[in-house]
Amino acid sequence: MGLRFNLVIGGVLCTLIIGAAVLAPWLANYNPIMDADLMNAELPPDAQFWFGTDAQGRDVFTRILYGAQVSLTVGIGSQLINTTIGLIFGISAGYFGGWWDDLVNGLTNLMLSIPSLIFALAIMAILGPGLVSLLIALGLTNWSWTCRIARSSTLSLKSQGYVQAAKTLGYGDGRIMATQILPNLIGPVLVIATLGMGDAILAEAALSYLGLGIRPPQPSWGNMLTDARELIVIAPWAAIFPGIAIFLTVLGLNLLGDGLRDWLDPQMRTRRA
Amino acid sequence: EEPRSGGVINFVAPYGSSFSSLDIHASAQVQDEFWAKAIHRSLYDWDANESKPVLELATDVSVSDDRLTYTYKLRQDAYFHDGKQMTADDIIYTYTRIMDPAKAYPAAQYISNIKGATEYNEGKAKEISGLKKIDDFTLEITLSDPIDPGYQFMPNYTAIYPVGAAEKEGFFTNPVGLGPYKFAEYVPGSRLSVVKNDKYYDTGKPYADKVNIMIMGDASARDVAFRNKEVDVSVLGPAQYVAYKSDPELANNIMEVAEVYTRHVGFSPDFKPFQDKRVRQAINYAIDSDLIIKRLAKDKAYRASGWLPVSSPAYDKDAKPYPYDPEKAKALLAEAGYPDGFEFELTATQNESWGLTIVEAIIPMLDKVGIKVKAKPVESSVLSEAVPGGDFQAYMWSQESGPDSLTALRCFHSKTPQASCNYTKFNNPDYDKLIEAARQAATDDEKNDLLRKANNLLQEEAPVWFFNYNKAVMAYQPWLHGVQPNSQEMAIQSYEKLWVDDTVPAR
Amino acid sequence: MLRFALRRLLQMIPTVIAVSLLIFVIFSIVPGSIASSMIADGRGTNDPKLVERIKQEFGLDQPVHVRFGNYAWSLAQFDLGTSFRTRQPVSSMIGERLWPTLKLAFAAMCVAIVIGLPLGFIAALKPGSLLDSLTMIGAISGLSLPQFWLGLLVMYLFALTLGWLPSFGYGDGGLRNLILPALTLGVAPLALLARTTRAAVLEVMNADFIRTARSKGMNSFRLVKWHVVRNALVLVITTLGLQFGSMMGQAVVVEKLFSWPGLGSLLIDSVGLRDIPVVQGSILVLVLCFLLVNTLVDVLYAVIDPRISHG
Amino acid sequence: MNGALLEVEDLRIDIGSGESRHNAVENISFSIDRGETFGLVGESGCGKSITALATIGLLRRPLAISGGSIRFKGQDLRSLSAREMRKLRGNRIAMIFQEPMTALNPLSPVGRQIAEMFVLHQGASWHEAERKAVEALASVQVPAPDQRVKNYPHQMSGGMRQRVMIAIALACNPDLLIADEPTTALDVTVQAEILKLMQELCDARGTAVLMISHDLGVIAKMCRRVGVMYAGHMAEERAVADLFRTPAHPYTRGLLGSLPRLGSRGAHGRKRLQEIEGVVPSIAAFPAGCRFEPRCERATAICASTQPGQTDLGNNGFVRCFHHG
Amino acid sequence: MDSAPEPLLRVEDLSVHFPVQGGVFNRRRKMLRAVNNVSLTLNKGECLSIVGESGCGKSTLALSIVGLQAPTSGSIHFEGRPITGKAQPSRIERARMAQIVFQDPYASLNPRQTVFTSLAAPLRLHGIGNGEVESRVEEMMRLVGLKPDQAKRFPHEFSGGQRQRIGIARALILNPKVVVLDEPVSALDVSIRAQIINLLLELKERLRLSYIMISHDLSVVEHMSDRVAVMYFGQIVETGRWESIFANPMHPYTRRLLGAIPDPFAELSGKKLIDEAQAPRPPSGYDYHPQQFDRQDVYSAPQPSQLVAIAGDHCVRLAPVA
Ligand SMILES: Nc1ncnc2c1ncn2[C@@H]1O[C@H](COP(=O)(O)OP(=O)(O)OP(=O)(O)O)[C@@H](O)[C@H]1O
Ligand SMILES: Nc1ncnc2c1ncn2[C@@H]1O[C@H](COP(=O)(O)OP(=O)(O)OP(=O)(O)O)[C@@H](O)[C@H]1O
Ligand SMILES: [Mg+2]
Ligand SMILES: [Mg+2]
Repeated sequence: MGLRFNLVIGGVLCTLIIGAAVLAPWLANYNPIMDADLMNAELPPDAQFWFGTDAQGRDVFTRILYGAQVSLTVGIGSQLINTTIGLIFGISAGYFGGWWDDLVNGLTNLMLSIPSLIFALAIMAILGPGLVSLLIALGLTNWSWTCRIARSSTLSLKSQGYVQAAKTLGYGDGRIMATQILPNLIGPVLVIATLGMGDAILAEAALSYLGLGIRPPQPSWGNMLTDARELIVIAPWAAIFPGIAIFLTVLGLNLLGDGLRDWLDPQMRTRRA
Repeated sequence: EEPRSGGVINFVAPYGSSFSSLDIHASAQVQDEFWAKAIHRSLYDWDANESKPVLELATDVSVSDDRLTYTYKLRQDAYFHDGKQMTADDIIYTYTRIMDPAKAYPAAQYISNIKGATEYNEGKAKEISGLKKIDDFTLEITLSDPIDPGYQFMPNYTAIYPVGAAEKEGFFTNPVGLGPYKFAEYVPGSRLSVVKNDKYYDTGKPYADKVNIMIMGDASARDVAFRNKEVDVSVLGPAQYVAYKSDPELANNIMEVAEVYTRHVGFSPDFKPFQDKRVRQAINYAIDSDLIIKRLAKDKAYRASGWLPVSSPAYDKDAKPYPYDPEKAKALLAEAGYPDGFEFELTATQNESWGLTIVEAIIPMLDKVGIKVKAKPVESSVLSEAVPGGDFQAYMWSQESGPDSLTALRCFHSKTPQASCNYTKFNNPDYDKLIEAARQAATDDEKNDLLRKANNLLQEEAPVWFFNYNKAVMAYQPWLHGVQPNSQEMAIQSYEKLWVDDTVPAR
Repeated sequence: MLRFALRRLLQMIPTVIAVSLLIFVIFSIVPGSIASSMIADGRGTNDPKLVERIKQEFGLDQPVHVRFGNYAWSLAQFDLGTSFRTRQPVSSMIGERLWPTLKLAFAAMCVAIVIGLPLGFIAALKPGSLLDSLTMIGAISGLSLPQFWLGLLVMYLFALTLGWLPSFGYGDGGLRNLILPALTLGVAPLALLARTTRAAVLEVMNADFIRTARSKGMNSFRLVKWHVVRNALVLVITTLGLQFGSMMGQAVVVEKLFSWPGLGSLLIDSVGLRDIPVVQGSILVLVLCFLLVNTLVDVLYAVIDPRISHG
Repeated sequence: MNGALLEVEDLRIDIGSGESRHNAVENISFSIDRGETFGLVGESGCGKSITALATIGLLRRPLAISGGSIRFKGQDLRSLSAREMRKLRGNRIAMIFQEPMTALNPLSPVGRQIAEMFVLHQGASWHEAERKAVEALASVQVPAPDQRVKNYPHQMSGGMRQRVMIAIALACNPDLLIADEPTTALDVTVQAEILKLMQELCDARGTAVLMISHDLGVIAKMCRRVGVMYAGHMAEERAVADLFRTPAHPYTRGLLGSLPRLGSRGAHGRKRLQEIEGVVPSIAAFPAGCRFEPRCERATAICASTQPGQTDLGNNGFVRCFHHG
Repeated sequence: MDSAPEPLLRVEDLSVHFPVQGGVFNRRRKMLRAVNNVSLTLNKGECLSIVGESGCGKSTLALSIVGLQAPTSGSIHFEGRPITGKAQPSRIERARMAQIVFQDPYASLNPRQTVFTSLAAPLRLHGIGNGEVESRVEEMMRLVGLKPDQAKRFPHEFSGGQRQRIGIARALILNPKVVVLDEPVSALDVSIRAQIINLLLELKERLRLSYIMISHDLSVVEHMSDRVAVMYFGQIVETGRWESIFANPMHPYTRRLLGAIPDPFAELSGKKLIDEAQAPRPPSGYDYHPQQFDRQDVYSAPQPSQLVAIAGDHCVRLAPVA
């Protein structure tokens, strides 16, 4: 499969989703929360309600658009946290080595050995359902991959001529990490973050299924899917469209991530979280 | 149709994905009643058709004048699965064990009304003074309060064990009871199987040779399994209720029962706006409960017109629920000094019948009268800690409101602490008087009359938004017969009355 | 090799200690309690006295550090404590649930390996072919499905519509009931494995020593058999081990969906009911499984790759 | 049998396809007689390796032969089927690669990797092949060969590994050995040993060698004739002695002038080295005419527009330049 | 000959040992002795070459000199001032003493920075004002034979030779006194090498630089050096002026090295640099040391030996005969 294919399809899907999320207020005909008319509940898709309505009589299309905001917030937000933690730990561990490296290594192994969904579940149990808790829970669980990649890349970058040269030229350690190492990590880290966004969106759905997702009535694809799961016999559209939305978004992110990876570094193909 | 003996019933336990242990005294989960009901028996049993407790392990009871001492004539044809005959010792042993001072068995709440039980439990006494064996088959129980012991000694959680059984090795992996079925096999997390007890005292019963109790928490999975004819019953949620009703094949075999739970939103008395009765009433007016019941609950509920449910003996058939009247609500709010409304936080769980699904529907409705609602989703075990702890502005819950009406209404007695069940700290002297009177009432009619009045007073005061009483719906396969309308908990069936005809698929 | 395995086993110890500490801390601040879970469905009334007694019985009235001391002390004796809910030893409860989970996980892994590995191989040997493209599109799609959604779909398809397989439950522990959950759980690792294998084979095919092998006049079959398989496996095997971990997590969802009596559903139930000792024990055992599998993978790695064992 | 062992004529190799198709190597002609060692020098990227790979039939996408012929013992290799080619490869034409680190399978004992040759080409059983592998290892002067066969590549030094490579290549007594920079990755002292070993073995077996290197010293030491490549063209092809004495192509001359000569500083004092200005053109931007034209001091208008043809210099040598001499 | 002028750089008894990886449970840490008791001096304006086989510790020594590798023991003095151990100057200070040019021109430039940034940032770091920075970068670009306007480009737009020029420019931009050249031309194309060698020699004259050059190409070494040190397994086995080393190599390793060079012109004229039959005998009471090494031996301490002066400052490592 050509590299173009991945990048193009992934890019198009992601752009569409981001567009949907950003333009939700303009694209949607209804309010995702307040426009609930129980008289209109469970209507099949038609000209008025493109994707039908859910059990509350809310427009599924509208909710999917607004759900995109939540899913993307979850995806991007949690990856921002992950990436920041991973980069800080990974770069410093690789750069300084010694006991700090051992410690970070231990921590990464620790995080890797607890299945991330279970860890997120535990954090959600403490914080209670909600967007912020979700961001924290997912943001704290998956940084180990970024950390590992950052660490190993730093280890190899550290011995590169230009990093060594920076040292001899009098750069401080912080400056070296920030100006010489970090910019060269952006590529792989971006790939991991892109793939991680997809994972986070899936994790949101799984946590919603386990009862620990986003606070309703705020629409998220995960809780829409969970709510509509039992409607599948009488109002399948309420479950099918959010399912497709998740699938396409995660697919888009995965394709984009793959495309980016192939584009940035063919050597990285075998490494994958 | 004549019940047929033989065959295998595949029953479901739909309330979670595992049983606690095979020690029913230690449990507080309905899920465990599914197997306990098959294996065990308690002193009383619930008569689903009459909706009242009836004697099960005794043939006769006499009551003292002060209504504190009950003398039971125990039945002499009851044998434990291991062959031992049941005697008064077994009951004394069981009740004493439940009050074990070293353990905190949830079942203790049913036994603690026996005189001396609390003292024993606190280690102040060597035995429970209120339990007296007259002879092997005569047992005298003295209560500390004049309440109906039927409700106390009926729950499956108070199942009778043979003397010394719990101390024996292996009892909890191979429990022995008095029930119609004997324990056969338990696959933790998946299934518990029981086989016919040939020596069951109700001769001719049970009918089926074997019952498999499948643990199936997930409604959609259950739905598939039922349609796939892998299980014989399924408890339906609202959506499935609609689907099953409209499916000609499935519609004929649906059992509906008014259960004894009242779904409501409780208002905190510590939250300023809720201190005003008019605000509480306004909320009752502002929500189109009928619409929600019709569209969201899919008619799988009865509109609440007070606290006591439809199946309650004290239910007032003439009572009218709050009508949907947003204008009136607005007026009341304005009167109470909130013309622009206010905002409150509503703590609720994921539950589709009394949780966020409903909250989502009332958010836009209350919004129309200016009240902003912020949902605060919590896990159910967090809700049940927050509510008794008073840690809420409003909460949504389903609370048991029967089968004993008095017990249910006593929750709103001012002496009942919030931590117990007066979650809204309801305090109304008139109400208290009615309850006291009902307690002392000589006849059931008199009692019910008083309770009805109390119930109506409660409705007027509106400490909660009266939403609905649930309607339990169970679908069963056409070959399954003898399903009983158990208003206490629909899904808990007396297995001995169930039988399958010969159209049952081979298992 | 034995020494190597032993050393890797010993290296698990600090992780296990850290994990147990972490989960103790997390679950000592989690809201809700076993007592509150008892009335969670609105049945019965809250009995404050009972709550007190329960706290006393389980030592929950003690300060945190004392509880931690007790917890650590019993852990050191390999005692996972007693369940709040069942009063059974946690270890025996977990013992009952471990086998189904392992069975499910290994079955899912088998699905992944038996299908994913050859698929990845074939795709890599004909890069750019239709099969390759289809495999990779399928693989990425497989990674993009919400698991419980997929589970529902297969349930509807294979159980309801086609009636081939039971839709739920453990049955008699046989294969029939295992297939659907294993399939659901196996799809993601399958997809990942197909991708990893493809990438690994491609990488190996581009290695210098493959050129050497070609220069010897070898045909493709021998080339693959003698030089590609082992080298690709080395790259794949790590993924396999790590995948096992995330599968253990996903098992929670799948077990719940299929009413599978495994550790995952025990964990979820216990979290919901705040049966903390069981929660802690289950997580610890899941982590232990993960660590053991990865140790095994490391040892396997060393068996395949002489550079590790000699180094 | 008369005629050369290997005759390459007008070989042309393209890289990529469609839009992004470029010519990598063009007009390459040379021939190697039996037992002769022919050298190919040139800078990095000038196309030495792909020429060698084309000869043994191992070019892979995106590279492909797009013209010319390669005749081995009179047989056009391009017309052979894949199967026939495999029979030749390893057996009659063998190859040694530059990087002894990566050219051996890290997961397989070296003995087995040698033994494969006997299994592949002589139908030997594995047992027999392993025994022969010990002999082969002994023949490349690896001490304790019966122990060493069990070693994995990472347990050997670079020199040892390159000996293993030689043992593999010479296992079936090929007629032609292609050695692509066999010693570039090695220390000078080890390089000397390996070169000596190769020379001895090939002489003894009458194996012809195509020796590729960018080190003129190595070429001078090993070869009788040499081709100088520049940017995918054969600039000059001469007997080694002629080349060093009277380099004809401006590039060759520049190259020789730019090398510091050992001993010359002692004799003549330090002299500024001669420089060739500019850089090697990239493959996508080869000049239309002579490829050395942009850097050539003698370049004239014709050089920029026309590719120079071969000018015979006698003694089987030729040069591609309008202004040679 | 009384008080010899203080050399620009003095390396004294320098050793660098690397712990070989051992895990948490593997306490037994072996030490790889990369550099063993090396002593060197570099005088002003001089080019000192270090030759030796791969892995003998040349780069490690070089890194120690520019402060990228902390020595295990021993000391380095710059203009008489210790720059290792407690008295170590700050990185900023040290930057103006010694700089390094790396072998691989591809890895030695940050691919994400323009050449201008690479050259200007160190200047700014050292407190040089904006206006001056630009002129300095421009001047430096010219100095190494590049066009100043090329500074706007990124490294990947340059050829290997040009990158090496940029690497040299970066090393020189702070006006260091010593430049360490770690195999400066070995990764370059043959036709480019001469350009860089000429450039280095030119710069040395013009800026009065002192070089420590590491190389394994003896013809380059001969062409460029004033003095030569031959390293073997972490130790210096022979050192002296270039004429003396190339004319009278003493140590067996030096001789082997010289004997192994394939020099095209020597090759064709049949002249041999070294007559291996005529190995000079060591002075009485000594034997050559070390004669043979096993790879394992980098982990254990070498036998006692010392550098013995043969003629002038031509020294050879010899071991006293027991
Ligand atoms: N697989 C490939 N894909 C793309 N380009 C290639 C490939 N192999 C070689 N080339 C290009 O073909 C040209 C000739 O490469 P070749 O390897 O023959 O050079 P070389 O003379 O052997 O150089 P070196 O001395 O570095 O080995 C180079 O420009 C190179 O970039
Ligand atoms: N950071 C390090 N950690 C461990 N060992 C090291 C480290 N740096 C170098 N070594 C080892 O020290 C020895 C000397 O290395 P060094 O790089 O100095 O050799 P060199 O003479 O420069 O070799 P080359 O000519 O190959 O560049 C080698 O065996 C090397 O493996
Ligand atoms: Mg090459
Ligand atoms: Mg080096």
